[in-house]
Amino acid sequence: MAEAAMDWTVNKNLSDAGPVLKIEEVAVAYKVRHGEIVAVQNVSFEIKRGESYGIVGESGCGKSTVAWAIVNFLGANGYVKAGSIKFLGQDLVGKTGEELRKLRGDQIAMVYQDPMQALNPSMKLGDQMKEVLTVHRGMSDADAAKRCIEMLDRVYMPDAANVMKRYPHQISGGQQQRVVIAMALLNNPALLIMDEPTTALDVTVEAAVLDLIAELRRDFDTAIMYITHNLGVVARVCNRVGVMYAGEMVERGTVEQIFKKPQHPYTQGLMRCVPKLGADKASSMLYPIIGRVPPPRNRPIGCIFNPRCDYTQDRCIEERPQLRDMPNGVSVRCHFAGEIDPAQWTPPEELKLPSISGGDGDNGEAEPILTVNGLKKYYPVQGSSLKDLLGRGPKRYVKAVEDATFSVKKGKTLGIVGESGCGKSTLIKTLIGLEESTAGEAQFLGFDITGDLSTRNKQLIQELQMVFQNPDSTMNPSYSVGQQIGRPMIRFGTVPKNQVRDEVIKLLQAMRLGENYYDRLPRQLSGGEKQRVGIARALASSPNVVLCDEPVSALDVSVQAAILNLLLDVQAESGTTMIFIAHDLSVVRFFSDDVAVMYLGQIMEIGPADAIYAPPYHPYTEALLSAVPIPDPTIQQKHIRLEGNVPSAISPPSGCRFHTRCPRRHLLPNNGKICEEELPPWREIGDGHRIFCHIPLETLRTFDPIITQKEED
Amino acid sequence: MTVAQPTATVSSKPSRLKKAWEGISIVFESRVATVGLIIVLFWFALGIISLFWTPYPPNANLFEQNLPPNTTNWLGTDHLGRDITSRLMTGTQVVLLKTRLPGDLGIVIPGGVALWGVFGALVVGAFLGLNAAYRGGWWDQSIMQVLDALVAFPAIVLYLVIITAFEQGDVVVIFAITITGAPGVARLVRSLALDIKTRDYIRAAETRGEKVSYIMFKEIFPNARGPILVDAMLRVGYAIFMIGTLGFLGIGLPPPDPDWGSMVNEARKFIFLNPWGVIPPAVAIASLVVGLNLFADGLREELTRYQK
Amino acid sequence: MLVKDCMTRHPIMISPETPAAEAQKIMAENQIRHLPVVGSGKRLLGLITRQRLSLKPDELGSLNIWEISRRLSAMTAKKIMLKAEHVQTIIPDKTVERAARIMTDHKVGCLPVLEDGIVVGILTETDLLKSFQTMLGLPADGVRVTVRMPGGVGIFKQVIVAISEEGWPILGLGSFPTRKQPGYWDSVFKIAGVNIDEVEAVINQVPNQEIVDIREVV
Amino acid sequence: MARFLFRSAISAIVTMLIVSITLFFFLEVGSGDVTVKILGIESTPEQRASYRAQLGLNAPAWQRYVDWLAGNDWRAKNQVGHPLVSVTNQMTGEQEWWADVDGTLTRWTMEDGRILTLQRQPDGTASARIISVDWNTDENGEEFFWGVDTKNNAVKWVRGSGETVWVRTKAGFRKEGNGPREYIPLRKGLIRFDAGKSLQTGRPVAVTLIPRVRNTLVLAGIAFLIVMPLALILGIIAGINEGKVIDRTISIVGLTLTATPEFVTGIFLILIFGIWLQVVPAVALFTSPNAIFEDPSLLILPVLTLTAVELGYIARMTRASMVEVMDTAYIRTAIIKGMPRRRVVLRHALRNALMAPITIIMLHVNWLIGGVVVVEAIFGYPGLGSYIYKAAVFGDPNAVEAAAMLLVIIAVITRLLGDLAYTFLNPRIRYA
Repeated sequence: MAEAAMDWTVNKNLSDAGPVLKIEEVAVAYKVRHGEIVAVQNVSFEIKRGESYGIVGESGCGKSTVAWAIVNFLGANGYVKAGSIKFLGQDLVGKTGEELRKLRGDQIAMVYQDPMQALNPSMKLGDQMKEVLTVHRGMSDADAAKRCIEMLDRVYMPDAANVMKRYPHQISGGQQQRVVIAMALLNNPALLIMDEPTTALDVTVEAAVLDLIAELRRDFDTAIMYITHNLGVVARVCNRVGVMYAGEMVERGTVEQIFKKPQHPYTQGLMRCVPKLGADKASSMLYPIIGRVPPPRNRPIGCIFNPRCDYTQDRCIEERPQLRDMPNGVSVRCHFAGEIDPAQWTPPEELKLPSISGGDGDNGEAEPILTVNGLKKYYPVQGSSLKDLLGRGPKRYVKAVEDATFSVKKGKTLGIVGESGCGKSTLIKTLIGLEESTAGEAQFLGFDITGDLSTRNKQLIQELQMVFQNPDSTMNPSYSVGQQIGRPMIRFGTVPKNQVRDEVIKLLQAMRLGENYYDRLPRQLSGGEKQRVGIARALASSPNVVLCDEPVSALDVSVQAAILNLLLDVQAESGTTMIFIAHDLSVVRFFSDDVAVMYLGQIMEIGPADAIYAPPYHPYTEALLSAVPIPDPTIQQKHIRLEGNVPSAISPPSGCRFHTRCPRRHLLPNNGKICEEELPPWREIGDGHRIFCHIPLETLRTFDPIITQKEED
Repeated sequence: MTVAQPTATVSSKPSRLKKAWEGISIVFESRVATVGLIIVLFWFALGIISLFWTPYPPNANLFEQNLPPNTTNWLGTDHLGRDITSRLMTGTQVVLLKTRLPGDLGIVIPGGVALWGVFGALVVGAFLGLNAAYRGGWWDQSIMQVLDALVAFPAIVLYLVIITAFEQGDVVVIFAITITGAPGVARLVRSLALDIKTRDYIRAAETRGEKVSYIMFKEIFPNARGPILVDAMLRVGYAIFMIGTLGFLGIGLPPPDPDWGSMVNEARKFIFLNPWGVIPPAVAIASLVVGLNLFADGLREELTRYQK
Repeated sequence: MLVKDCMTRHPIMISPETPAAEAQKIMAENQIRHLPVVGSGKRLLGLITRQRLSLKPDELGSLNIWEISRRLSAMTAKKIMLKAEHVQTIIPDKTVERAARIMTDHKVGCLPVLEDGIVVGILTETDLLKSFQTMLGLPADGVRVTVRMPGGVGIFKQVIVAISEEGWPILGLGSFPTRKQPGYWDSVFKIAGVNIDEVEAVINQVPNQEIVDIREVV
Repeated sequence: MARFLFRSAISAIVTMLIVSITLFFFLEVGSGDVTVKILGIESTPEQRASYRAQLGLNAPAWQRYVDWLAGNDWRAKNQVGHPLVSVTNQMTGEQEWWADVDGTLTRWTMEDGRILTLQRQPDGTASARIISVDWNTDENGEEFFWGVDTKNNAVKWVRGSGETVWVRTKAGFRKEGNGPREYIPLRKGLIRFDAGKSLQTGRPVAVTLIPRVRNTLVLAGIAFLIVMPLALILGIIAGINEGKVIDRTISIVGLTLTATPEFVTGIFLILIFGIWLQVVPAVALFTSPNAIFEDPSLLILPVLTLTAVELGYIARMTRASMVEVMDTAYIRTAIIKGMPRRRVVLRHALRNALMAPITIIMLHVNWLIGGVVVVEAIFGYPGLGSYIYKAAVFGDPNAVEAAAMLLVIIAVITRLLGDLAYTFLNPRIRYA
């Protein structure tokens, strides 16, 4: 919901006072043992009062470094090498420690990524908030407390007075972020720097927090510098945006201009590799950016993007482009910015792209390879009272998975989507055998897989392998790439000993990794490369089914597209069936044939991918779809926000588990009484599409679609 | 945040030498580790020299008793008139260089009492720690309970009891060091293994149906080697500390071979006559232990920075 | 229109220790004429204006150049600022007219906006002029018509009704007693998205009024 | 909280059991013939054999362990046939065992082949009366009688064959006839607070142990009170200005102190203060049991030696914990909130930084007590340390076990205190 324009566009906004923050040609360098590394060079931009300026870029592009440079918190060996940082007309670079200290928390405030860590675990929330007022304004404790409670109400924190007395670990991640934001705004700062504030939060919680930020900006007229790698969030929250790559600002302009017509090849590349929810499956093809981000030590002399650019010419290689202002006010750091037209872009040849099967074409006759019926997984919980200890206390369980029923067809991909704590990882752990299922049946290739690994024979284990989420911990740091990929072959004996090396090299090439990767150690690989080795290791024993536990959510957007295409290639070539877990609906849309949506252990909706993204859909799916930030400011997205927190799985709500937060309950007689009492029936819509809800099918069909194109004015 | 480390230059098969040099170079990165290494190497060198040459035969009482340091005996003589310098040099042998097996065969194996003792502690401790961490549940409870019992009890007393139980000898001291050292190592290995156990590559190994022993020793243990090595260094220091104390209490390594602890003990009685007699062995023990500690601390700092 | 709707929030402020020379540089660079001096927590301590910066000759003991430059360099904002108790201030909820009145009565160029002693914004002449323009709908182009009518007879209502029946949005409205003809009122309407003749046609349907002036404003 | 105390209690008991069994095993395996040490080299083999029988050392090891732990009066009861009662003798204050023969406390003694019955009079003396005693016969026809002798043993006399017995007296050995064949030295066992007799002194362990424990607790207590606050403060100062000169000095000094063995520090302290500066008595003479209260200067050197080792370790650990806390995210938030450095350190960093050292400090109390053994040996300080040292060297099971149990109790209590302090400091656990 971009800036709601007055019904009559004001074409001449009145001249405003100077910008709150003005950064000119700033360069930041870190002293290293021998010499120094220039992390960020000649970055300049301006933020006016009440304006939200987005700084976008992949990891390692220096966007956080700029933020830390402003508050001069660059650690022991970092320093602002050149340029000026003017805040409210005064240059911060020369400021003494004491002067800066007075500004921090009073006129400049900061919120950063991980709310869990940002609050002192051994101090009451109230005390941490009051501090800002008592220290800066010398306010009395009572007034400060009153002011804090007012601010907590302002950020829609339920039961604010009580929260003041509690400790950080007693409230949820979303609430912690609200406390941090409230604390930052207590002194009505002129500038609020936010470094990835919602990345660690779930989609629905993130949407609520983003709304809050937009609202507060308007009320307090605070200038916001919003740092993120997620283009969707920028489109939703920011007016202007600066795209950074490898320590330099490559493109700068208003959000509409940048998204409608990106001029710098890197920005164009970014736009192409970000999954867009709006588009249907065929048109939402993802094109990765080939190559890797150059390390700070050896950056190319000419344009830093030239090794990965599709339009590189000799001028790009020799001469460093300056940030040029284009006619429409956008400024770009590229010699040929004007002449490049993103529309006629054709993918370079070495980017072998998977052919998107028609999706629901041959869906019918592929017989299911893995079927699950009423699968349950409960974890016993040890009570803390003395009686529990002696075993006589009441038996309490975390009901992680509640009768999951679905089947995966051969050669197809099932996407499982849900927020944290919905039981999707537990389900995968039960299928692969790391955990034993409590009840229900699960069939794989005709064998029963309800028991854990010890109950399965070697052949069955070989047919079911897994790809993991975190690239850092997916590989054993003490063994080389070749050894780790070869291990499954030796273990299952699928390849005679002497041919293992060649077989591994063949796999590496299939993963588009050269033969020289064979002897490399994990610490010498980038995130994307480690994930490719993880996939190669899973495919080493040529399994029938590969379970992917959020394989791309820890990767940069450009690398994400490459891994997804790789997985599709593998599926096309060897027909491996895949179960793909993700919390990001747009990625799942592009990748899977069927999608299951889970909430607190229960499958709410399951069906072919296209059916899920259009009505009729389950109210929870609708809420998820409306919360996903979409990287296209021109579309109109329905605004549905879920109240309250996810209930605990130890004592889940009775009947339909979503009834405590369901926005569509009022459609049912006396406000969804039935939802609380009975488990909802499965509503069959055909072609495998089922919805687990009391609301009759006809009403579900009347919901209007989430995404509509904003009418061009 | 996502991951994008810079790749080192493309190295062909890292040769054994290159890997070794990479290891050594870590040490020279930090001043503290280098100083520590120098002290340790100094004593090692002294020990090796003493195998072939000492100013005078260590056990021969050729001189006047309780002489302060003078030109002939650089560090003076002890209460029986033996040359302290040579006794000091041979003192390192028994701690760092050689162990005498029991029985009158007089077989000598390389590696000092302290080193074998700590090695024993490592083997026992690692085995217990790994099993306690990976198997968890009942195993973890029982092992940790036994270890807590041993740790709850002052180590020196355990030493006393073990050593008085069996008659004096190198192997007994080694056994004592192992028993008192094992709980500490087990606790360290357990905490490391508990952290490594949560990593995805262990899940990957489990999904391959690898045997428990393979996972423990092939997947978990190699990643715990760094901190274990550093801790072992500290334990050698502590073992020397312990041997000295036992020697001082008169129940350490059997005579006649000179052992620093007993030298301090004997010299103590004559402290009024010749205060200089006490200082050399005392300084020797202290400096060797400090050297090992410095080396270990420097190594630990480098390892953590290296991994970051 | 209240003070908080048109004040400049987060004004440029300096600390008492800032040297006077730097204060002057800041005012020049950012083209501002008023610079609040605040202590920790944005508590108002004083105000620096252009004429506070001009040196009064009698303050200089002697005229030799070194003496002057030494004195000047020692001069900090604290010394030259108008102390807080002498500074006219206002709170955010007051009306714009009230602010204008204070400024004209005391002949001051700006009013720091305080909330229990804490600076939350500043209201300068330019801000007032801006609020005046927006009240009269200046920012958008359209037709500006001045209609003279006798007071108190309901003509005004008829004109409003006539315009709104056409569905034209009224962007700005201001009325004031006609100087020359007591008892008569002049009302200025700003209507967007129409041309002059349409407006003339509609307003002339209303009896007993007279269009004094009508023009296209861009 | 209840669950927490319950678990600590169980672990304490289990720990004590394990430690006692380990110690018993080692003492048992190694001590060889302890009677040689008691009676001296010149004693003859039969003297030693008879004395060993009197001490009940011939019983199998596990039985002696059970006796030590739970006492053997309940076992001796079904041999003697009457309930056994332990009574305090007014004159000697010592515990005496009597058999309760339907109401009257009786003992027996053998004189030239005949059993005399001694009955306890109300004033505590024993009057001898001849009462016929019913002998029972065992399978190979010998007649025997189980009774309680005058030396607190349950004994088995065999009719007609008075065994020759060596009785140990102040003067030396006296050979006597009429000795019983089997001895069970009666005791209540540790569970009922009877730690048995020390082989060295022959007197009950508890009597000699109590004053020594007091001495050690005073020594360790003072050392603890000095070291802990000092080490914490040094650690924090070093942690705050990490990398600066003061941090380097504290770390190096801490390292050297920890790495130097107690006895080396002790010797150096004696050298410096005792001999060269003559400030403190170099050799401590402990005349009366409560010498340390009369002349506190005796304590100075031992306390200093004890604190030296501890100081370095705790300071370095506090420093590491402080350094780690100083670059966490919530400290960064505090700084960015514009809090002055003093407030950031005191209000935010300190509490979290102290969490880790507190538990380790409590674990270190028994390290401190371990150190006491050496320090007491150096300074000849009459504490628990030197007691257990001499007992271990001598191989006196009762003494060692009793002292060990005390040490374990102290260790478990301090660990419990450490855990309590940790839960108090860390709200995450308090409001789990």
